[in-house]
Amino acid sequence: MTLSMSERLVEAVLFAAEGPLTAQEIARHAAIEEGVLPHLKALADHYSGRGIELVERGGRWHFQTAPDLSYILRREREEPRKLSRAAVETLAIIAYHEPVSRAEIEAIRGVQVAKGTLDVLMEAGWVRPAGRREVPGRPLIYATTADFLAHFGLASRRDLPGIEDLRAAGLLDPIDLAMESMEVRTLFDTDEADEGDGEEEL
Amino acid sequence: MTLSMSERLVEAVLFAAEGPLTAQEIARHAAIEEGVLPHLKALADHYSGRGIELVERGGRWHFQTAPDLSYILRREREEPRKLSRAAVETLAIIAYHEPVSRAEIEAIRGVQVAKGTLDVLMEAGWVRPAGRREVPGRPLIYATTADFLAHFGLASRRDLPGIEDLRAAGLLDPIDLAMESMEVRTLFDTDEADEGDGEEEL
Amino acid sequence: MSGDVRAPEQLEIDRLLGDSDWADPIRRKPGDAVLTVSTEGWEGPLDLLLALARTQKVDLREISILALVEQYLRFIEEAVELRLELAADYLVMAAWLAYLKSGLLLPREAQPDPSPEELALRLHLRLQRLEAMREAGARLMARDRIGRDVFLRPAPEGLHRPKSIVWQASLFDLIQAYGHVKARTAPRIHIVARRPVMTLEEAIERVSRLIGMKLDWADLRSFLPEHADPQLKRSALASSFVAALELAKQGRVEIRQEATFAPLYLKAAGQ
Repeated sequence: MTLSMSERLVEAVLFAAEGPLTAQEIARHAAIEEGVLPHLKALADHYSGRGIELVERGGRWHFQTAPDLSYILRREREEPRKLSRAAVETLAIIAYHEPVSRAEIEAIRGVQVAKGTLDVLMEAGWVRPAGRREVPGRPLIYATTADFLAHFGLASRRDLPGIEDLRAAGLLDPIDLAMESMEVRTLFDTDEADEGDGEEEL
Repeated sequence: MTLSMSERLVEAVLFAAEGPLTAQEIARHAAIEEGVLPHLKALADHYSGRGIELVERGGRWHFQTAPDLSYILRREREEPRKLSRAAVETLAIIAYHEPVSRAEIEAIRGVQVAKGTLDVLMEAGWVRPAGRREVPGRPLIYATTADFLAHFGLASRRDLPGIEDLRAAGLLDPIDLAMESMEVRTLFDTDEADEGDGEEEL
Repeated sequence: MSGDVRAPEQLEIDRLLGDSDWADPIRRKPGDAVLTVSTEGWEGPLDLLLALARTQKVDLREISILALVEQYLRFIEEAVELRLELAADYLVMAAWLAYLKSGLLLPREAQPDPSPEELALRLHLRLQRLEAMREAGARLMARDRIGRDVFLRPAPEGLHRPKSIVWQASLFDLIQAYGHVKARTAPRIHIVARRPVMTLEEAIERVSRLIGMKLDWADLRSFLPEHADPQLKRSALASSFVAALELAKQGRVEIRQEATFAPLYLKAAGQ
């Protein structure tokens, strides 16, 4: 297959880049005036089924080795450090509910977010502070990053495993909302704090 | 062109390699029994005239950017430079407490701030002089810029995590204190009151 | 997450419960070494409840809350019998579940507000949500991850940049640096992270000491430390309640209650 000069440039830019690039960044580095999206699509097609593939993750493009070769390539390499169960759950909660405050994460997990959990996720570059919730106390809210999408091979958050099913099942809604939609009479308009009541009755 | 499994593996191994590899090394990494030279030749042919080429130099193989496109690559002196620790700390203090004078930054850091540090931050376009404090000596005061917010992905300075958020994320744990104490530094009379004031403003 | 691979903690539950109602249990032989049951295997009561719910081996949507409550209460009871130190939140959850259970067993017209069905449903929803996120996390970790399944070029040449010098720093670098400055310069205040808790041992010791000084029936609440902060009071109430049950079982105290939810009265046995 013969590539046009623009395609060659796009290919070379992506090859030499230090990280994933947006279409705009590619166009700027390659000094291409026209849109690069057609070139990116042509290249992605061209690489499909090869040892290397061109992928889009969160609006940014990069080359990586084909996933089906992992069993060979993984040998002789160290496994990346394993995340703790708390960190995995916290990351999942942020990804599926973002943006989400610490209190909301805690309400789902039923335990406090341990010091160091958010720290680890932010240091990995997967989670970032994403502003504050405009409610009393203005709690900080967290969201995932483009690096998170790249690392886990997600083109966008819509690709999060099972997110559509979870949404349809109402499992991403706060409990109060779920209770209302079930048309159960809610006498206490408070949240989880309800549970505390029981023990006073002893 | 459809690649065989062996060709795909050779391609992926070369792509993910830390440096040029001999045919023997490639065969070992790709777990291929037969000779890999035919595969290397086929791949080199395939890449000829593309944005990337596969070349042999002294018996070792590697991918490189096509020579006619090498102008897109970074020249040596353009290495992106990491901000020094002193500069990151100074920038953080300005962001959290702005507008602040140099003396105030030093009081908060507990360490002297070199003139060059502020120059670097201004050169990067993240910090600007923001007038003078109307106190004796009329010291220059500094604030962050719109570029600063853009670079760090912040909608406003109010989106910076507060002290409580930092504590909860484990970022106030004095983990690195042992390391810090080994650093030679000039200790100033730290006026704790300064810090308090600054925080209130956030 | 699902399937038949049984986590060590689940085997522990089976061993602990020793009952065929839930799952093929591993029966404890008499004279077995001391059981290693602790709540450390779980991240709080909700986590333990979810592990127990799984032993019902049905879809989480179909679990019996009443059975789950009984499982939990038995677990706590066993742990207490083994004189294990239980964190206060486990006892608080036990107290709440005991309340829920009594509500669920009450005739319909006598049910308090909010209705026990509503409370049970809330618990159910919480468990579903935790389970959903746990599964989502597992599926996320199983994806083709960079550095584990797919690989990037380790040392790319880097691209020519429009500006001659580009300074690099991330938001994390920035807030971490600020954290360092604050940790370095802030006055050192060491806060003991442990919440004020009255352990079961302390409660047993306290209740059995005080019971000897009371001549007549005394409210359980009169055994609590008077000037304790609210957090410790909550813990002390829960622990003292369990301590009272334990002492009653040993025949050292008698317990009396006029009506459901009425105050609990204690008296030294045989007085």
